[in-house]
Amino acid sequence: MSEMKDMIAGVVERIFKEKVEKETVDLLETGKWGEEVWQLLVENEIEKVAIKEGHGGAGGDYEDLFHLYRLVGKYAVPIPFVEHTLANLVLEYVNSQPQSGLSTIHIATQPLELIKGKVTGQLQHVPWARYAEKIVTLATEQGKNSLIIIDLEEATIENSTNLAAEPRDHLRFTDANILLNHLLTEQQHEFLTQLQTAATVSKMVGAIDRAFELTLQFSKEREQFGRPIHRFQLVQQHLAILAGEQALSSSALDNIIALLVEGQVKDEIAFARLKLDDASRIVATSAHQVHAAIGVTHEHRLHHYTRRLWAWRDEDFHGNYWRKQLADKLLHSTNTIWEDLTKS
Amino acid sequence: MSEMKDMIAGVVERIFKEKVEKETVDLLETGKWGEEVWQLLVENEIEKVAIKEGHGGAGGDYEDLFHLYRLVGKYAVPIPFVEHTLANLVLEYVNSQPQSGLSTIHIATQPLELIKGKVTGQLQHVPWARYAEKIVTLATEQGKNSLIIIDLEEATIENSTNLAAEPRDHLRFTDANILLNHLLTEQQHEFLTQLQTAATVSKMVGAIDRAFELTLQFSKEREQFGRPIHRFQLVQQHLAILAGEQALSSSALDNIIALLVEGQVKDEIAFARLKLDDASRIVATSAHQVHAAIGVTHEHRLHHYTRRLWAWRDEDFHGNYWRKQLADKLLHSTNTIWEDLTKS
Amino acid sequence: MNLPSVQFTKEQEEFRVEVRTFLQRELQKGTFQTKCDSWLSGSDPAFSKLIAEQGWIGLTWPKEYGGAERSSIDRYILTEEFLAIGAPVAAHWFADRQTGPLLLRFGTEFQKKLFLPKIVKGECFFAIGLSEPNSGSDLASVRTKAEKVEGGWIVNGAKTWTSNAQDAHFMITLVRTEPVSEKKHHGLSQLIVDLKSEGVTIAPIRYLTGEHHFNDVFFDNVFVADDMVVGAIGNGWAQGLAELAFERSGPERILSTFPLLNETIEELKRRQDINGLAHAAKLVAELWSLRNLSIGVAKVLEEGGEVGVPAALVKSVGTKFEQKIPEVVRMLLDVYPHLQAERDLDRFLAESTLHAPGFTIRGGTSEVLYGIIAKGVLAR
Amino acid sequence: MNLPSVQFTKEQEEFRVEVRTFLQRELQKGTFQTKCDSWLSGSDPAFSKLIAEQGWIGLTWPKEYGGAERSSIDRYILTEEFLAIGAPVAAHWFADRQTGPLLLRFGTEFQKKLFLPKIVKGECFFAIGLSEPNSGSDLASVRTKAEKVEGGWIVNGAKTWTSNAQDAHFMITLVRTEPVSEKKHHGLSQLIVDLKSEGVTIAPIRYLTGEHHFNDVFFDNVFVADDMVVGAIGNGWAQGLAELAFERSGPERILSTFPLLNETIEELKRRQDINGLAHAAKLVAELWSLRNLSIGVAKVLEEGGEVGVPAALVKSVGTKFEQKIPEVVRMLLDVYPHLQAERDLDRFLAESTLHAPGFTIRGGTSEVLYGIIAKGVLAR
Repeated sequence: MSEMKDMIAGVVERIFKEKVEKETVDLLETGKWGEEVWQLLVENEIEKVAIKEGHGGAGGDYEDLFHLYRLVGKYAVPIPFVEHTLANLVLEYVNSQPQSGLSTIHIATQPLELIKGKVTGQLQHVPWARYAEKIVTLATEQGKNSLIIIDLEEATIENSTNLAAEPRDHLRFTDANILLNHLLTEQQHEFLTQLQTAATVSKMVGAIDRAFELTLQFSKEREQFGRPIHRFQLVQQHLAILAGEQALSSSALDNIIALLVEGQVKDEIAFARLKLDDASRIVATSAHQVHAAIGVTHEHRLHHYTRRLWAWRDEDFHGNYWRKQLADKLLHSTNTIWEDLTKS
Repeated sequence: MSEMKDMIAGVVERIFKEKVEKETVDLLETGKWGEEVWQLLVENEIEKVAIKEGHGGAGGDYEDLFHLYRLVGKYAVPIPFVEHTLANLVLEYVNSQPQSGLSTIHIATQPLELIKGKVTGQLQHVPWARYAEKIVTLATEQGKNSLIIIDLEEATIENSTNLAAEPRDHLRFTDANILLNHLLTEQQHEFLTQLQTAATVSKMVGAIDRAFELTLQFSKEREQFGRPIHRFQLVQQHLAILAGEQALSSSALDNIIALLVEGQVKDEIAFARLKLDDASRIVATSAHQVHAAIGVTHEHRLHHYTRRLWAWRDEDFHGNYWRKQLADKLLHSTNTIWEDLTKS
Repeated sequence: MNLPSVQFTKEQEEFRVEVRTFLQRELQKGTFQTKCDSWLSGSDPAFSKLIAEQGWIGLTWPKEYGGAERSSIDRYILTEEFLAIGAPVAAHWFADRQTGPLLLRFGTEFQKKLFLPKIVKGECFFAIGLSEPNSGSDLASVRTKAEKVEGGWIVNGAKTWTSNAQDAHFMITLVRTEPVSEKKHHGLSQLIVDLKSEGVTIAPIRYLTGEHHFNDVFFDNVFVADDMVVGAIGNGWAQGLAELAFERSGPERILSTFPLLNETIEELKRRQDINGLAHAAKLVAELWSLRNLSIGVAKVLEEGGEVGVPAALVKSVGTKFEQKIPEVVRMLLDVYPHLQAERDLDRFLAESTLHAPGFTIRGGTSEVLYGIIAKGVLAR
Repeated sequence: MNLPSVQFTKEQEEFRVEVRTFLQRELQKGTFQTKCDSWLSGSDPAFSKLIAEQGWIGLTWPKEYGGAERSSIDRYILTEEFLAIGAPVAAHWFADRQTGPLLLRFGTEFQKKLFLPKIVKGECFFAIGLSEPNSGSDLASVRTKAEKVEGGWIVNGAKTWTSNAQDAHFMITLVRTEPVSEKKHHGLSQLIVDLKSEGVTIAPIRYLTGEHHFNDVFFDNVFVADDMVVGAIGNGWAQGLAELAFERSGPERILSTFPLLNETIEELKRRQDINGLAHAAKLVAELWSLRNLSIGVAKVLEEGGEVGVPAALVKSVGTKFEQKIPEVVRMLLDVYPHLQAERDLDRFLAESTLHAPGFTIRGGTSEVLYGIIAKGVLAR
C-alpha cells in the first residue's frame, strides 16, 4: 500500500472503531443496519476506492480494497460495503460503468436463466438485497455465462439472514429486464469466482484478527483460581494456536492480494479459501473455549466474529467447491504438486 | 471369565511379565523369536485354550482367548500365539481337527486360486510363516471361498517383516496340495473376517494398555524445570487423552467379545476396528510426546508398543476395509443408524 | 480403566420400543419438533407434563414418592431416546437428573414427600444454582451468603448461568454458611430456594443466538426456612460433587448433535454417496464406542461404584465428538446453516454449530476435566 | 502477526530450476534415493561433497570465506529443493544452517578463516552440543563444565541427542564456565570442540528403527584452546538463542514428509481417484499457507528482524502438518508401510510414520513452543 492508501485505511479504521459499537452490530437483529456508518463512508467517498478515476472513482487497487474488506470483517460492520464495491469492481472489470445507487452482487454456482433478454428464476441468500437498488449477477443463455444487472424493483424479495443475522434475501424474478448483458469468457467467469472468494477471505481474516485480539485481551483480564488465566498452560496452548491461525490466515490473504495485483493468480485463492475454512473452525473453537461461558452470551461481542466466521464459510464459493475444483485440476495435471506450487 | 479362566490369564500374565524382557522382544530384530516363552506356554497347554476338550483342547471360549491376545499385545510377546490358536479356532469353527504342529493363519482380502484341488499363487505379509508347519488360509474356486490348509513345505518363503520387525513373510505356491478344502458359506466367510479382526483388535488394545501405563509411569518419574512432568497442565492433557482412548478401546473390546460369545455380532467389530484406528494414532502420538526424546530411542521400550500399533493397524482387515463395508451396508439399509445402533 | 460391558435385556429393549413409538407418534402429531441440543435448549413445560403422564419422570425413584423403581439402565434408555429424537425435555431435566437423586440421598423425609411426587407429575421444575458471577471454573469460590436467623436463613448474593430458571419453581442453591476460610470448599451448604420468594430476581442471560436458556438469579434478603436445607449444613461441597458424576457421564454428553448426524446419513443415502457414507461411518463407530463407555459408567453408578474419573472422561471425549459432527457434516454435504431453514439438515447444522461452543464448557470445562482425569489415573 | 509476502524474482526461479535439474539428474543416476526426513536421517558425506562442488554450501556467506553472497531467499529455495526431493543432506546440514551463521556473527576472524572455507568445501562437518542427559526441554540446565587452565579450558561432562556427531569433525558445545547461580542462563559459553580430541567419546543412540542418527558425546578432561571460544565467555545462552530462529522457521519444519504427499497425489492421479484428490488438495492448501509464513520469516530474518515468536509458530504448526500427512495418506490409499518396501508409497509411509514422533520434539517440543508463542503475543 502506498502512503496515501495507508491513510485511507487509517481513516476507515478510525471510523469503524468510533462508530461501530456493539449496539451498532446488534442493529441487524432488529432488522436495521449501520446506515450512519455507511453515510460517513459515502461522505468520505470511501465506497469509490478501487474505482478508476475516469469512472468517478477514487483510484486505488485490489490491495486497498481488500484491506478495507478485512476491516469490515474486523469490526463486523453491518453495512453492504463489500457487496456494493465488489459489484462496481466487477462492472469495471468488464469495462462497464459502475452504478450510482446502492448495488449488491451475487456470483454463485447457480446462475439465473436468460431467455430473449429477460430473466426468470430465483436467487437464494442474496446479501443485502432488501436495501439495494441494483444487483450484479450471472445468467446463462445456451450454456454461456453473462454478467447482468437487474433493477431490484423487478424482484420479489423475501427477507432472510445468515447465521450472523446479516441480510441474505431470497429473490424471485419473472421476465425481468436486464440493464447489462456482458458475455463472459470462461477465463473472466473464473476470475469473478476468484474475486468473490478473495473478498470473502478478506472478511474472514478480519474476523479472525478480532477474535484473536478479544481472546488475548480476555486472557489478561480474566482471573481464575487466583491468577490471570493466561498463566495456565492450557490457555497458553489456545493462545498459541490462535496466533498460528491468525498468522497463517493473514499471510494467505497478503499472498493472494499480491498475486491479484500482479494478475498471477492460479490455485492460490482456492488454497487460501481452504485454509480459511480450517482457520475459522480452529479460531472459533479456541476463542470460545478461552472465553468460556461469558463468550457464548449475547452480551459479549465475541459472537459477532465467530457467528460471521460460521456464516461466511458456507457462503458463495465455499471450501467444498474449491476442493472439487482443485481435485479436478490435479486429476488432469501432468505436473507434480511441487512443480505447481513453485511455478509462478 | 470364570474363576478358573481368570487363573489361566493370571498364569499367562505372570509368564509374560517374567520372561518377556525388553531383550526378548528385541530378538525379532536379529531374526530370532521368543522360543523359550512359546515352550513355556506349550508346556502349560495354554495354546490349547478355546479348543474343545473333545479335540484335545483345554476348553474355554472367545473371552478367554481374546483376553490372552490382549496380553500378547500388552507384552509385545514375540511368538506366533495369536496366529497358531486362531488357525485352530477357525478349523474348529468349520468342524475340522486342529493341527498339532505350529500353524499360522492368513485370512485376507486376496485369497489364493484353487484349480483342480491345487493352489498356485502368492500370499503377501503372512505372519510367522517361516516358523510354521501349516497355514490355514482362503482359496477361491469359481467365485466360491474355501478354507484350506497347506503344508508350508510346499511354499517358497521369502522372509520379511512388518514395521515392528514381526515376521511377515511372502509365500509362493505352485500346484501345491491342500490338506483341507472346506467350502464356506458367505456368512461363514464374513465371520472369519470378523474373527481375524477381533484378534487384531485384542492385540491393539493390549498395546494401548501398555503404552498408557508406560506413559503414566514416566510422567511420575521424569522431572523437568524442577518438578515431575505430570504436574504440567499440558502433560495432564496428554494423560487425560490417553486415559480416554484406553478406556474407549478397552470397552470396545469387551463389547465385541460379549457379542461374539453370544453370537450376536453385527457391525460392532467394524466399529471397534475403526475406533482402534483412531485410538492407535492418538495413543502413539501422545505417548511419544510425553516421553519426548527418550521415547524415540531404541533403548526405551515404548516403541515396542507404538511400532506394533502402527504395523497392526494396516494389516489384514484394516480401517479402510471396514469403512467401505459399513458404507455399503448403510447405503442399502432402510433403518436409521439409531435403529441399527440400538437393535441387538 | 475397565468398565463393565452392558448388553440390554429383552425387557429393556421392549421399553426402548415403547418410548420410541410414543415419541415418534408425538413428533408426527406435531407435539414437538426435532432439535439439536434439545435437552438444554428445548424447554416445554407442556411436553414435560406429557412425559410425566407416561410415568417417565423419576423413573428410578422409589414408588412411595411416585417413582417407578426401574433401573438406571431403563432411565438411560429413556434419556437416549429423548436425545436421539431431539425432544424438548429441558423443563424437567434438572429435577429428574439431579434434584431427585440429591434429595433421595441427602434430603429429609419431609422434603422427599413434598417435592418428589410433584416432580414426578411434571408440576415442579428445579434449577441448579452453582456458578456465580466471576467464579467460572473455580466453583468453590462461592460468595452467596446465608446467615442464620430464627427459623431459617437469609440469603444474599447471586447465581449465574442458571439453566432454565425462568421455567423452574425451585432452585438447589449452593451457599456459604460460614465465613470464607483457607479451605474454600468448607462451610458450603445446599438450600432449596423457592424462586417465587420475596427478594428473588431472575434476569435472562441471552445466548449468542438471542435465545433465553440461562439466567442470572439474584437474592436480596431471601428467607429460606430451616426445613429447606438439604443434608448437613457445611456439607454442601461434598453433596454437590456427588451430583456431578450423574451430570457428566450421561448420553447428553454424546448425543446433543445426534439428530444432525442421523439426518446427514439419511441425506447421503438419498444421494447414494458411498464416499460420504464411508466418512460418516467413522462417526457412527465413534458414537458406538462412546456409548459403550457411557453405559458402562451408568452401570457402575447403579451399583454404587465410584465414577468421578470415568464420568469426567466421558464428558471430555463425548463433548468433543458432539462438536465434531457439524464440522464433518459440512465437508460431506453442501449446506447453508440457518435456524429457520426449511431443510432439516440446514437447521440442525445451525443449531449444532451455534450451540457447540457450550458443550465443552457447561458442566465442567474440558480443561478442568483434563486435570481431574490425569490426577485420577495418576493416583491409582 | 503480519509477515511480508514474498514473490520470487525471475533470477530466483532460474536458480530453483538449476538446483532441481541437478538433483533430478543425480536421482536418476542413482547417486541418492528419495527419502522422507532426509535432512536429519540422511547423512552422506560424499553427497555433501557433491553439493559443495556446486557451490551450494554456505550460499549466503561472504565470498572471502568461500561463500556465494547470495540471499537467504536463494538459500531457502535451495533447501526446499533438497527437502522436496528427499536428498541426503544431513552431513553438512548443521554446519550450513547453524555453525556458519554463528561464526559469522560471533566468531573471531581466525575461526572464520579456519572453518568457513572448509565447511563450504564439504570437508568439515559440525554437530551441535546442546541437550544433556536429563536436561530435556530445560536447555539451560547445563552441567557440562569448562574450567579455565593455562591457554584454554578443560571440559568435563556429556551431551546427548547430538545429531550426526558420528560424521562430524567439530561440535559447537554449550558449557558452563561459571558455577551455577540463581539464574541458570548465566555463565554459559560456546566452545568449538574437535571431536577427535583426546577424552572425547562418541556413543551412538539408536533411533527406534535401529538407525543411528543421534549420539551421546562424553568429555573426559578434554582440552579446548582459548581461540576456540565462540563469542564472549558467559554469553553462550544469548548466542545460542539467536541460532534457534534459524532452526525453527525453515522449510525442514514443513517438508519432512513431503515426498510422501507427492507420491500419494501421483498415485491418486494414476487411480483417477477424484475423491481422494479432493482430500489431498486440502493438504496442499495447508502446505501452501505454511510455506508463505515460513518464507515470510526467512525474509524478516534476512532483514535482521526479530523472529523468535513467528519462528516458534512455524515450527509448532508446521511439524504437526508433517505428522498429519502419513495419517491422512493411509486413509486415502491401501498401504503396507515398510522401510524396505518395493513400492515408494509404502516406504515413504514407513519413514514418515516412524520418524513423525520426533518432529514435534526435536528443536523445541510443541509444549515449550506454545509457552514461547503465548508469552510473545501477550507481550505485544
